[in-house]
Amino acid sequence: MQSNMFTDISLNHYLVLSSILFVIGMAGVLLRRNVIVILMSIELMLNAVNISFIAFSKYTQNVDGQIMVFFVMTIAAAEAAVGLALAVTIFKRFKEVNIKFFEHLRG
Amino acid sequence: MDHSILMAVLLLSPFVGFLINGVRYKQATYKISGGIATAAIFISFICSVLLFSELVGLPVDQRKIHVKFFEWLNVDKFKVDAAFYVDQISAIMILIITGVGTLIHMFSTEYMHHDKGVTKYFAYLNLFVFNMLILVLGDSLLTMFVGWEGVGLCSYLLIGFWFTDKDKAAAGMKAFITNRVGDAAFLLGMFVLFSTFGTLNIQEINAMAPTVAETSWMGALTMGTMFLFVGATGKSAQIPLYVWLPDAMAGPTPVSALIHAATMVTAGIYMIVRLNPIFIMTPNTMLVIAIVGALTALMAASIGITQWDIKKVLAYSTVSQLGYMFLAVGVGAFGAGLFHLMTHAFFKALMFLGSGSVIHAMHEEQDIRKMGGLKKYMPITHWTFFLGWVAIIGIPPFAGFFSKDEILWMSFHSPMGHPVLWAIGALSAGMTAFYMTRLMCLTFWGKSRVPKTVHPHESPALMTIPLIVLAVLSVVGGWIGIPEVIGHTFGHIPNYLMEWLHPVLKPIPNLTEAEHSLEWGLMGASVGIASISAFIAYHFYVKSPEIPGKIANSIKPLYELVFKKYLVDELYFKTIINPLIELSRKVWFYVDVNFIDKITYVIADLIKGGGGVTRSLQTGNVQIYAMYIAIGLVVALSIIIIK
Amino acid sequence: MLLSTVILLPLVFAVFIAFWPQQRTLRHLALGFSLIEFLISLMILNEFDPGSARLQLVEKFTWIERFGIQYFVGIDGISLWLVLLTTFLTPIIILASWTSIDTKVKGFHSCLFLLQTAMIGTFLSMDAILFYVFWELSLIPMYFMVGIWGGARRIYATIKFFIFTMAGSVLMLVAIIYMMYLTQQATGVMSSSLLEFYKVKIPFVAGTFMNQQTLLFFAFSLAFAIKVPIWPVHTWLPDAHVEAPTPGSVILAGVMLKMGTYCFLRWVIPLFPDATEYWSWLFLSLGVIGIIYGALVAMIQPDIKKLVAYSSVSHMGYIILGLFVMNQYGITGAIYQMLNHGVSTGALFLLIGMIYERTHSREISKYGGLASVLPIFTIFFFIITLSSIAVPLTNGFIGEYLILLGTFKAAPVYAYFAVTGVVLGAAYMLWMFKRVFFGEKGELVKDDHHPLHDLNLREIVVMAPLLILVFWMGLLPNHFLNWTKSSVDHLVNNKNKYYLEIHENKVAKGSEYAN
Amino acid sequence: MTSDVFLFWFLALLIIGSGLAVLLFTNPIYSALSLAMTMVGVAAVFITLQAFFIAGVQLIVYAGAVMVLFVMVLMLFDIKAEVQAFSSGKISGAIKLISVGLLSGLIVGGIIMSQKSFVGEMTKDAVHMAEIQKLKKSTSPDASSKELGMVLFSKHIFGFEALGVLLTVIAVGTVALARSRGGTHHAK
Repeated sequence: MQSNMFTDISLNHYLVLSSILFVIGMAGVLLRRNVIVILMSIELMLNAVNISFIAFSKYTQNVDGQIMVFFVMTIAAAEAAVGLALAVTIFKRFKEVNIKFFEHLRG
Repeated sequence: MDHSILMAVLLLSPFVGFLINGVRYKQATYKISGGIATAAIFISFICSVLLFSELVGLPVDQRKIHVKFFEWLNVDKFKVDAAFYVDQISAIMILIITGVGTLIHMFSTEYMHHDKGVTKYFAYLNLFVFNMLILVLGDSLLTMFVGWEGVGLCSYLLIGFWFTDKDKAAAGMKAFITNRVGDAAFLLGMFVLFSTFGTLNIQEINAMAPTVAETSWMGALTMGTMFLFVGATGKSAQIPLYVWLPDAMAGPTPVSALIHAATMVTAGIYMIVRLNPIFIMTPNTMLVIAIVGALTALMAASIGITQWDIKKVLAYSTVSQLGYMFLAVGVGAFGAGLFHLMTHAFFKALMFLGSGSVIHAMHEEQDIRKMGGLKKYMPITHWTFFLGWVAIIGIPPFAGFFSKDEILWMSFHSPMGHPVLWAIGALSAGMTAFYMTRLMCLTFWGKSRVPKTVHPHESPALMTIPLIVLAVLSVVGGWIGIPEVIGHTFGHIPNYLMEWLHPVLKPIPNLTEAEHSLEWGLMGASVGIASISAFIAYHFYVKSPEIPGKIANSIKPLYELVFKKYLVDELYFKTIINPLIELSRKVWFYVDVNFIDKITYVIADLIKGGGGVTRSLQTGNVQIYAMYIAIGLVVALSIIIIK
Repeated sequence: MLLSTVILLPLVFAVFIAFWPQQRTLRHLALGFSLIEFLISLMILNEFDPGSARLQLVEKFTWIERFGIQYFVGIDGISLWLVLLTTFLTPIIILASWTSIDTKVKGFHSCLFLLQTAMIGTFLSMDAILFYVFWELSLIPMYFMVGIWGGARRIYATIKFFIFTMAGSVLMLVAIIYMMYLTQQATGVMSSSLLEFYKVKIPFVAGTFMNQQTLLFFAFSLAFAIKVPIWPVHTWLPDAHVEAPTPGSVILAGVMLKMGTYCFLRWVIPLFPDATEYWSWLFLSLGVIGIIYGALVAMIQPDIKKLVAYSSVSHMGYIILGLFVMNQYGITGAIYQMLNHGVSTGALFLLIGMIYERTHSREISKYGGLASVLPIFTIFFFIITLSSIAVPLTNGFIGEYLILLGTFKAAPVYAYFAVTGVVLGAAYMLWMFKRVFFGEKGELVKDDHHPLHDLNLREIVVMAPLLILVFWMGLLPNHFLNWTKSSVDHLVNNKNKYYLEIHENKVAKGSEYAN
Repeated sequence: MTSDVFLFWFLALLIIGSGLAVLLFTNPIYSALSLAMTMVGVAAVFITLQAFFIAGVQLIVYAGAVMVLFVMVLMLFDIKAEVQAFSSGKISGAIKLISVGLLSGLIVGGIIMSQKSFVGEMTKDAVHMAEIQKLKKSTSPDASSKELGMVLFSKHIFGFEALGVLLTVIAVGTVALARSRGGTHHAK
């Protein structure tokens, strides 16, 4: 049975979408200097993961995938809160939210 | 009285004396300390006499008193008891030790009275006697070794008695370490004998001794006896380990008399005599013993001629006389060796105590060049010393004559002996006569060279009484062992000593009947040599005192060599001690510090360097870390996919 | 419960001390505790049956069932005296450190008790994992003891000490796990019990290195060799000793080094009999080298403590020699020498600590003429010196003699070399003694403004038990050897098929009560 | 081309486009707005997958709360477009880009390659079609939310409670952090 890539939307399409979004988020994390944008990129990555969770959940008819997304969202919200709080403290001291102020872990 | 109580009192009395004096070591009451110590030894002496008489009372073939106190060590087949036994040989020894010991303790009481550490001194002295008794009475080689090391220890303590003087402390140390070399060999000897016989019990070993002589050099028995003999050279100051004895004169003079003349230094001979059944079966060892003994006798005597220190002369004389004793046991004449041991104990202790008396009178002066003419100041010391002198140079009928003659005769006559050995012995006898006469002349006779500030005086009674007793013994001591040839001539005087010792001494194999004329001849020769030497010495040092200096000058290099004791000490330092210390330094520096530690440092540095490399990866930039994650992800995924 | 009590009571004490609020009574408390511990450990003698070679007073509880790991402790003649030595030395150490440890007193005593638990645990564990836990645990308090209360270069010394010992034990852990695997292969049930290990026949091929038994043998041996320490891996010892405070040195020399030699006897020799026999030449040589090397290097040390540390290397060489000749004399002598070394070297370190407290120097060249200033100290030091150089009637002689005898019976060549240690030992000790105690007064001794005072009552009380033991062990060795005899005989007679059974009679006694 | 298919492609393009916009805008405010757009797109994708409840949560929590938080912080700081929005370092930048590219290629390639072995087609597979039809009938939005709630409060109750605790901690921690004087270590 021949399938058409454009008309037959399979699980793979969702997974590919998810991975592309994930990689975009990752590029953001790697390349941007603004801490807040980095946090945003992390949100992107989390969203990408969520897509694949939901897709799998749909495919396997298992509601656990949705539960996991629920959890991920909660964590993401928490993470955003903490991350932004950190950004605030950085900003208070340096008047800038550049990632370079986190370089104290140098070995 | 029960034997075990007698034995216990004999042994423990000196130990109790040691404890009492040891506890009150700070007191300087010399009369009480000396009294306690002397009494302790005297009690032992009484016990010795009682034991001796018990022994005499027993039938000839059962003359043995064995007392076991407790089991000391018991591992597998190795069993050693704290047991002691008296037989004919050890009976003589305990009599000498406690008898002479009592006299010397008595002498010390007066001699040491001005010393602050007098109580400590007596404690050590008592401890020494205790250890010496263990050595002599121990029924196994290990028990003997306990005393063997113990006397070495006491010798160390007493030589270094005036420890604030660095040289004296060093002399003590030298004695102990040199002895330790011997002791290490003794240990090996014990191991060999244990491997061979499966026991260290002396009686059992003697009973198991083979009946056929072992001729191989590498045989177990030969090795064992050889090791034991090396042990003996340490304790009894023979070549090559004699060097400690002259230095040991740093100790108080009575110590020299007791330890370094009468008792401890004879332990080696005693040990060989006690083990005579196995020694006689190892002719190779016997040969070595005889040669070493003869050479030591000669070498020490020659050094004695040149020394100026009164105690040094006596010390070399002791080494030389010990050489005689080894010569005797080396040719199989164990009885003669023991005989000489006994007479030597008398006259040498006498001479040491006499020299102590002189030193005491001269206010610690030991150089005989600063003496002379002391005869008129201290007549008792002079006359007792005189008797010792005639005894040692072998003038009949004094004690030394009989024992020394017996040795010389046996070294010629015994199948294990050789005329060369006799010749060396005779030569040494001549030298002995020479240097002893020289000592006599320079100290007591001739013109007084005493410095004006010193006023010599006769010593008090506490010191002279022991001298007199010993002098008497030096005269009559030899009469218990009059050789058959003389005894026969003067009407069947029996040789008491040899009869007494006969059951415990193995006869020399293949001993032929001697020709009396030869024996007489040799006897005459040795007495002649001694007399002539003595006369020459008298001539040199009293009649024309300038001659010795001239002779010394004419053979200066040789004289210097002898005067400096053949440079043996220097040789040892140069070839053994200094290289050893140098080696230690090198080993420590190169192996420990620069090799093993370096290796660990290198390993540590490698790890540290590796850490440095990985450290530079830790830039602190979070994004770079994230990049590593990404790279890792790429690699991991590639692997999964390619697979 | 006796053994568990002996092992764990110090731990309780350590915690108790750590929370004890009063600084003033702390030492009294610790001393009391340690004496209680000693008395309890003496009760082992009461319960112990010297006639049996079996494992006695056994306690066994499952710990991690899946891997067959147990809490398994037991005692036999080999470990008996070492346990008592540990409990015996602790009160002495506490009393000796009465004035010398003046900072962080609480921590110090806690460390000490923790260390005691670890050491006794090491001696009594019969389960490999339990043993490993105790073995490693002993490092930690020692690390702190040297690192906190030590001398000037203490950090260097602690790190060296720690890394050396850790390096060895890592391999040992691997070997233990492999042994557990082998046990499973052989019996079907995984177990880390030593008794199960004994039953495993480990394949051995002579002549090659890459076979199971040889590799396991070396993995274990390396860990123990570093602890002993055997010759080429000894360099941590002098540094650790020099920098350690007196109590640390005493524990280190007195007990910790024995952990290495004891473990050779408990683990290596019975577990790997073929490899032990095949490679014994190596250990005998290293032992002999250690004896001579330690003595030579000790001779030229300028620091008294370093000298004694190197003398330890020399003495431990004797013990290794005794262990690897594998006959009754050697092993008995080695066990005895372990005790001797604990007593006499421990005492030497105590004495050095005492003089250090007075002069704050350990440099030999600065001393001299001490004998006329401190007579009691001199007498004590001399007696311990005699014990150290193995003069008869002191404890050292028995051990050294038996070891040399055993060596001579098994391999005379080594005995010929080892016997030089007897001479060299006397040389370095007496030379040191001469330079410190004899001669003219040295610069530290001369000072008239601060005259040195002789030992006080506390210090005499500290030394007295050790001195008594020196002569007791020298004069009546059978009192001690009778307890080890059957275990040693059992080991030697079954060295190729060693097994250990559990002595049940105490349990039977208990069940009688129950009925 | 059914509406489902069209919807998927449309949403995919939307998500990817706005995602790229987050990455590429130098002004953070624009990035934030683009992110909001992405969130909405993702919520829509959830709806196409019949996860109605989650889609709702996505809209409310993400697009609502979290994005507002971001925007508020940005407004608070008054952050303008940055001169240097991307991290410096040519080599590391290149490596980053390369690895990101490789990663995306690998993941996509991996997913496509594994097609046969792993995934049957969602729309074509007859059995699945039947099931999905059945599901579509049975699972109204209410039903799926109910099921979700049942599972969440029974099977995953521990995780749920733990999250509650976590959120409390986070709330306290965030306040504490925000109140501190700021900065890590010392000022440069």
